[in-house]
Amino acid sequence: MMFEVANMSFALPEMFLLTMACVILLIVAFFKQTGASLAYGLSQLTMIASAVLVYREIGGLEGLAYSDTYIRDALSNALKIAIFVINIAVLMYSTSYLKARDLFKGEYYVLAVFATLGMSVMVSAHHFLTLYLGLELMSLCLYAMVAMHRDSAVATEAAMKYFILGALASGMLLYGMSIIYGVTGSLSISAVATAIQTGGLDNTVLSFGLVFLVIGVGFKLGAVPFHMWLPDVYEGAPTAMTLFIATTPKLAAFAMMIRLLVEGLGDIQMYWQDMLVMLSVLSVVLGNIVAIAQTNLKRMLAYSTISHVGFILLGIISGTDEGYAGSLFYALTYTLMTLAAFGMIILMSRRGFEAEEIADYKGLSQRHPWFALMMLIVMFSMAGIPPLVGFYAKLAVIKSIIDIGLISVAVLVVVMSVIGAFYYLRVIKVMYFDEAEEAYEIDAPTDMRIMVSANAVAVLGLGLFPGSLMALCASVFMS
Amino acid sequence: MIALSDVLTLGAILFSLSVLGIFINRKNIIILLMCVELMLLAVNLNFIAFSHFSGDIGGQIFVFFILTVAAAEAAIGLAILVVLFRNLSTINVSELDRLKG
Amino acid sequence: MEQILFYCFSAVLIFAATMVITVRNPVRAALFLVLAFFTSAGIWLLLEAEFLALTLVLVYVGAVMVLFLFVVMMLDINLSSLQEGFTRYLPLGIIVAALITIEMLAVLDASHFGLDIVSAPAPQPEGYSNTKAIGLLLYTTYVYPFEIASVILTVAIIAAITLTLRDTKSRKAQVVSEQVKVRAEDRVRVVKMKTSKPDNDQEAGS
Amino acid sequence: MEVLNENLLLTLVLAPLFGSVIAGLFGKKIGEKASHTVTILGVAVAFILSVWVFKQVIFDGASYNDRVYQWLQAGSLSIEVGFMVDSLTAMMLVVVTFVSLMVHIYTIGYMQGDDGYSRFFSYISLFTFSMLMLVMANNFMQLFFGWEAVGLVSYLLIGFWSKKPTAIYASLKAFLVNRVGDFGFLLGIAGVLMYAGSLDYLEVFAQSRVTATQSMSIWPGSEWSAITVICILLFIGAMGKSAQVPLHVWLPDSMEGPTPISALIHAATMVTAGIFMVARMSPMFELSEAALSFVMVIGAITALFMGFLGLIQNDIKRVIAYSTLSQLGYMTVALGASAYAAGIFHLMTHAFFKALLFLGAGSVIMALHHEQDIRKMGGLKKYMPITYWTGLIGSLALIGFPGFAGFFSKDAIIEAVHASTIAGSDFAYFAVLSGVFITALYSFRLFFIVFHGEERFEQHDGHMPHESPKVVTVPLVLLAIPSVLAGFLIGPMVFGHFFADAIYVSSEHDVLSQLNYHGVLGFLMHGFVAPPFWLAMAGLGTAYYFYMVNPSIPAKLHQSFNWLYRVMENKYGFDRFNEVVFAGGARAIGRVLWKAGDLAVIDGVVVNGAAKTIGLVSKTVRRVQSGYLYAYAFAMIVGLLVLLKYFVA
Amino acid sequence: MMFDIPLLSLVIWLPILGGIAVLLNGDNVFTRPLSLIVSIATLYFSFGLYTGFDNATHEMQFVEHLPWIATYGIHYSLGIDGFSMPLIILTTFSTIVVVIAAWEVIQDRISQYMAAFLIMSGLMIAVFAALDVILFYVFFEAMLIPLFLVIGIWGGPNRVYATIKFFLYTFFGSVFLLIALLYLRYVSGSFAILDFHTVALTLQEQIWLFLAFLIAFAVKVPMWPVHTWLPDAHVEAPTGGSVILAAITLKIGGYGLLRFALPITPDAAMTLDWFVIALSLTAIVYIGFVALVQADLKKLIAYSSIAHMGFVTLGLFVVFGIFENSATGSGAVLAVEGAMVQMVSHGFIAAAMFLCVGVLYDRMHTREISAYGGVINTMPLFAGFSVFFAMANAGLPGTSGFVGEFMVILASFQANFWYAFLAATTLILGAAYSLWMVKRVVFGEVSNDNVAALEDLNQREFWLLTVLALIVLIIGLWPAPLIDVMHSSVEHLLTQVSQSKL
Repeated sequence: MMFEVANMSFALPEMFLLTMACVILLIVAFFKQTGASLAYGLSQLTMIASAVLVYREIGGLEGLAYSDTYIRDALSNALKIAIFVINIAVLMYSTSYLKARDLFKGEYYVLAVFATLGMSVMVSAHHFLTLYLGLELMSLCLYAMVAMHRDSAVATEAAMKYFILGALASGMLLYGMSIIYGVTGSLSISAVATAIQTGGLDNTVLSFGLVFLVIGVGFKLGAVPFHMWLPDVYEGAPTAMTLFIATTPKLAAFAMMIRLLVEGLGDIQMYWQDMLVMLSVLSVVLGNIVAIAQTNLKRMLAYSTISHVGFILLGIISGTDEGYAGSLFYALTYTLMTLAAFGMIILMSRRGFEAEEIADYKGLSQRHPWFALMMLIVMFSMAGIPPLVGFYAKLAVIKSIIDIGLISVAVLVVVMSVIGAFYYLRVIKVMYFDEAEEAYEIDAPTDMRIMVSANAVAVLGLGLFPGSLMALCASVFMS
Repeated sequence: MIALSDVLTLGAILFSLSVLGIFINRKNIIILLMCVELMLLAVNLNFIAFSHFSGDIGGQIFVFFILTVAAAEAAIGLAILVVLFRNLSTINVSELDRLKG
Repeated sequence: MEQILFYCFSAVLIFAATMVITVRNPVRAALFLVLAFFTSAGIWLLLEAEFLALTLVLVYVGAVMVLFLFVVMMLDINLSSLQEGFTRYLPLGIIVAALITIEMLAVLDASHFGLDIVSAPAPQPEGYSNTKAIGLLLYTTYVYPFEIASVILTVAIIAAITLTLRDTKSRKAQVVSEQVKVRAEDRVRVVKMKTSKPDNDQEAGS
Repeated sequence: MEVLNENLLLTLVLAPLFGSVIAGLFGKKIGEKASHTVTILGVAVAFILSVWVFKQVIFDGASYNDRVYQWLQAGSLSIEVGFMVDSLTAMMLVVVTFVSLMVHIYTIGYMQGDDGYSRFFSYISLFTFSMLMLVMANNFMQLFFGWEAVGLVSYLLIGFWSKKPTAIYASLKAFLVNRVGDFGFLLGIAGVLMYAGSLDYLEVFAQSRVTATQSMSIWPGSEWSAITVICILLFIGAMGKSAQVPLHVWLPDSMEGPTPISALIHAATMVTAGIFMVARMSPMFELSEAALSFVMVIGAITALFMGFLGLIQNDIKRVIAYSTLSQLGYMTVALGASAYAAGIFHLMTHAFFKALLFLGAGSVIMALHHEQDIRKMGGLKKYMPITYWTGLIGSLALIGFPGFAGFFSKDAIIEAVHASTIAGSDFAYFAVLSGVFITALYSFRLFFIVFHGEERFEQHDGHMPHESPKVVTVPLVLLAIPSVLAGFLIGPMVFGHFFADAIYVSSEHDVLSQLNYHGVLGFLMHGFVAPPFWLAMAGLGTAYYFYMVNPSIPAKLHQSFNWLYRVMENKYGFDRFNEVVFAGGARAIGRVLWKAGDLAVIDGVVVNGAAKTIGLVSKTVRRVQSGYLYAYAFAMIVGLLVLLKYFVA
Repeated sequence: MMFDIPLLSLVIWLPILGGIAVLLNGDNVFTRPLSLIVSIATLYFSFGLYTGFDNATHEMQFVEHLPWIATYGIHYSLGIDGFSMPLIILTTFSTIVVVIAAWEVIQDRISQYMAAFLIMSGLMIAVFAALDVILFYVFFEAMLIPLFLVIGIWGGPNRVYATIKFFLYTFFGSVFLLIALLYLRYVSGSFAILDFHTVALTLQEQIWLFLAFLIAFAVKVPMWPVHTWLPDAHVEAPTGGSVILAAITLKIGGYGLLRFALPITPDAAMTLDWFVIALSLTAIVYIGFVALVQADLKKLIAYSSIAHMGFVTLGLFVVFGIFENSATGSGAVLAVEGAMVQMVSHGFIAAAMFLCVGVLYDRMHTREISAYGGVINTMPLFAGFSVFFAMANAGLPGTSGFVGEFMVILASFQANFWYAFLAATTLILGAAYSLWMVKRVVFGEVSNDNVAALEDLNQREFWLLTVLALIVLIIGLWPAPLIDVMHSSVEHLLTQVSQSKL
């Protein structure tokens, strides 16, 4: 248990992120006027560089480090790259939003980079402690980001709710960890897995602890009934923050789920399987049904997120590598689609006009046919209509649960996705079939326009050629 | 001799009390924050008990970190509370209902 | 002896916790929470976690609870409106809490964790220092988490400041460097005015 | 046996089609004259070839049965378009093309100045083509094609004056009633295919003895002879096309069409398609006595009761239409009595004299500027001599005055029915006998009212009615000739072996061979002493007395038998019944199914109901998201509780 | 049969890429000619499928096989047999019809309109040609998007309801298909349709799978009682949308039953044939009555489409009854081929009928039957076509409408007298609603000033309808060429169907 210098470089991306976070912090502190712009540029640089750092290590040394608290494997590499790359777009979108609203402050980027660091830690965590710390690091940044629009009553309300419920969920997660620790006598995930594999443990207590872990994971993902924070936060937070919360933290939470349930407690899959079935079915049902009644696009997307989370869980339920791969694919594509959707909202919004009501999109196809088309692609993709990428995600997870014989669950969720199609269609209906009520121009910067377009086109492109991404997801789990 | 089950029972009761506190407290957010602290206390109790009975110090380390994080959490929580109060001039839980549905 | 102490502490702890969630005045709640922490620290001592017991008192009672009290007092909270009854939901809350407790206790009871199953550990050898053991681990095995914890604290500072610090313009602090750099022309502006020519405007207008 | 030239047969069939297509598609461009020339040419070619075919078949014993092309093949089943020409076909060819030719020529005069002149020629040529396809078919598919095609043209022609509401109503009615018949017919064909495994006539006939031994279960517990079912189904088709009760309702209304088509389609040719078909299927019908009885009874009812209605009609064409119905009934009775040859013979004679009568009526109508009410006619004899005389010939032929064509055919039928022993033959005999009296009565009622008596017509601009032009009168004369003479063919056609190759009669049903036939003269002589003659004379006399001598009698009768008149004026209520029960019923059912089934239940309850329910659930469930933190916490706690409760092992 | 160029891919992607090109080109003078050229080129190449087709084999032809999603063993796998080839040509042909029909009528966002149809045409062809189930499903669903937009953007006043109903209805049906396909993949370990044909299944599995197929394809066909989206969709759709909907989209339902339900789950199909037959007969009779009372031209034709498609499903499912009753089995061939012919024929006739309605609608902007009357007086040419197509719709011999109905009725008699009896009621009902409509719209005195002001068909409309009329006539008079291409496939299907998988 000595300090291992040889493995220093394992956490290179995290170290880099931390360093850059500090640098940005200093810059923000010292350059009052240009700090924000510099911070933006630097954080983009950080994301790119971190992604490159991770990318360069692919195929390199893999395994545990720092006394088993850290892991580098295909999953962590894939998710980190995804997180960094998606954050590039997130930052670009949110910058355009912030600039228009006097929120363009360096602190946002500091927090963003710190949150990214938290995610990165979570993704690489192979120990309850690092997992918890990563989670808290990320969460604390997110709480602060939501509250950052200090003059907005809804934003602070959302932050408050998010914080209290998040703390509650953290408490439950910790309680679960303590129980598992008590049973297995270990805090390291690999040691826990070994202990369970060895057997002789009290299954009642194990499953008891498991319940709390599942709640913790379910909360972070936003699975019913631990989803209550999600719509309020999505709606209340400034769109840029919503965008941030809605995308990469889900990937981190996904990693947490894999680490805890699959890698740690994979041997008692039969226990968590049933729990997740319940959560997943409830999520899909409730998410889709309640979304129908929404008029606020952000809130609708929040409920749609809940239903997507249900699908992500489905793949995990199967307990097969293929299912995990499907889930990963789903999580990645969900992130991509959500990014595009919120990107569109930001693109449409301007100072004094948040473009978050569905009705704000009336007649978009006549005014801005290209962006209407992009939004159409995203909506259809979310509804799971081929040939868009959302379909393959659903395909992958449904296939995995059919392969384990949960056909009734499969039927239920696909029927719910039909219901879900309705509210996506309503957005399209508003854009294409309704007449515009007021003339408005899009005053988003060019880079934003290009990025949103590229984003939506990627949704289509991945729909036409999903093979490589699927292969990638599969290789993460099947290597 | 203290039995492990006794400590765990105490932890469970504390946990339930904090949960109850969050549910029944409809007026004051500060008390909600305190309930969260209580819950962490229950968790800590568990960790220390397990650590003690298994002779593994890892649990205590964990508690140490939880204490750290809890402090940070409290700071941010209270900061948010302050911001909220500036906006709404209230910290009444039942008035936090702009976002719903 | 240990047992009696444990039960005493437990009783006080439960009482304090109950009071925390039931009293209407947040200041009193905070004080009961302090009591809860103290009793917990006692229990931790019984469980041979001396370092943490002290940390709990120092960090929590000394810092966190003070922060709580500070905020409570800083905010001009209309206490009367917050002190309305919660009896309506109390029964439901108690039922739920009781159910959870029952569920939890069914698992955490003596049949799973009794002394006959998990016997108390042998006493620590002479010269054993809990603090030293923790310290040793903290800087070796758990150095990575330790670093992250430090980051979390940093973030907490940044976040708290970002959120609560009002914009700098409202501060009355002097900026010495600016005062030094000031030049005359910054302070006094000589405005050249033409003698009154009211016709100009009219001409321009006409 | 000599085989007919396929190309000639093709020419025969396609010549009218060619004319029709030219006149139809290019009628506007090439003008009226060219239109009628080309169509008449086409039909004339067909007629000449028909005569040639007739000669070849009858005198040289030639025949033809081969495919022209394969329509489709499915598995082992090959459905082909092909021709079968035997004596029956040959005779039909001549009749059809001859009458058609006459009508074509007549039309030049009748339709002069009409907007749809070329179109009309196109239609009647198309009809000729269709009818030729029908009679020349060698398989059921083609038969059905012709069957429906003539129905189509009939529809088009009845509704020819498409602005006239009654005309378009009648055309729709005609088509739909025919479709009811076709419904049965198609099922019959389906049955044929099922039991014979083929649609080719000869193969089917060869199989029919086997079919006769098979039975089918229409509803559980009842076994029906397959051949009976098939024959009755086929006959339902015939009932539609040949206007047998109760599917006769379209025929009187079809008189809304121009008169030439009433002559061609609704008297001479199309309506006899059913008769032809049953005769053609004689090898099958012979095997089912039940079917024959059915045919006979239906025919008898039609013959008698439709005759009655002819008595009270005041529209010149409707009188003849009801007469047609009645005569079709006679033919059907003949079929039922297995006297196919007699039926076909009557078909032929009827074609001539009924076409003659219709064209004569058309001539009168033209003279009176499209006045059809006989109460506004009278005394036309002196203005329209040719029409008068040809009309007289037609009427005498119709009532079966000895020596005229109708006499031979009708007497043969009556005798045959008399000799028949199958169930229903007694009733049929009574019906056909009484029918003779009725026929004579209404025919001469019409004749006297129109041509004799006082002149009740309105004068247009002081012009008196005048005889029609040559193109009208020449066909009348040409048709009058066979109306008189065709009867003398009775020997070979009914009692000889003329149809031996086409019609099969089993020995136990062979009523015609039981009759004592000793040559035409003998038959003629016998006719004068047989009851039909006296009944006909009685009818004629009554008509003379009622409408020439003492015209007040009908009015008195009208008053005393008012209820009977009313029943008859309502045509026994068939129309009203159909209107209310079938047309109204179908619409009512449709409305109920649509409003209650589609709109209320499927759309309202299930589809929109599901949507509404989901919306409602959505609205309800979103209330759970109340915005209150404690509610959110509560949800989490409940989730915890549930998980603990159900999933902790 | 090897070709240098992958003909199927060409026929699929040419219109899709062409559609994108049209879209990018935007609304200008080139839009229409470009669309027309693309559609004609597609038709031209699709004829290559006919000329190069080998009637003698039931094997898939023009096969293309490339890996697509390797992880799951999903392939870009194409091929056609006697069932798909006619439908592909029907599709390519209909596309031209739609493009021409929209020539002057659509002025608003013409490039989007054309692009939608071109893309849709490619997708539909792909549906018929796909041999991999996921590929099939992707195209099967993707097709909904352009159609959804077409109805929603260029549709009538109630288009939103109609289009969302249409979309959700069909989407609802197809998700069950997805489940079934994934289950089959689980059982067979492959995504190839042809592998599904040979996979062994228990009766219970088959029944569930069959029901899933049935829901998916019954909605598309549409069968009673899941038909109510069709009248609404048709009523609101622009003419082109109606044409495609009637001509092709519905056929996909029938094709799906042929390709999936029958060969994959023959025993279930046999067990449940009574059910499908009952629904088909209900469609024929019930819908016949409903069509009778429609006051809206398009609704009437839409309902008549449902009734006609009832013959398709009837024809496909009477085969079991025929096997039971007759040894020869030629009746079964008759039934299946009849169903196929009915599909193709209905494609042309319904397209023509909707074009006719479109002609009227373009001039008067109403589809109410009561707004018309005496159209023949001002539009004699149009009246002629109307009567002709109405007759074809009523199944008059000599038109293509007759062939399919005739074959199916003849065949169904061999299964059960009452099947044929009820099916044959279409003779009466079909004629009643078709001709009654014609009577009210076309015949009679000119009913109002609007009708008096009508202008007869222009050149474009005239030639469009003429070509359709000729096709209807040719198929009616000589269906053999159409049927010959499917013999081998039909016989193969029947062997598959008659062999139990248990």
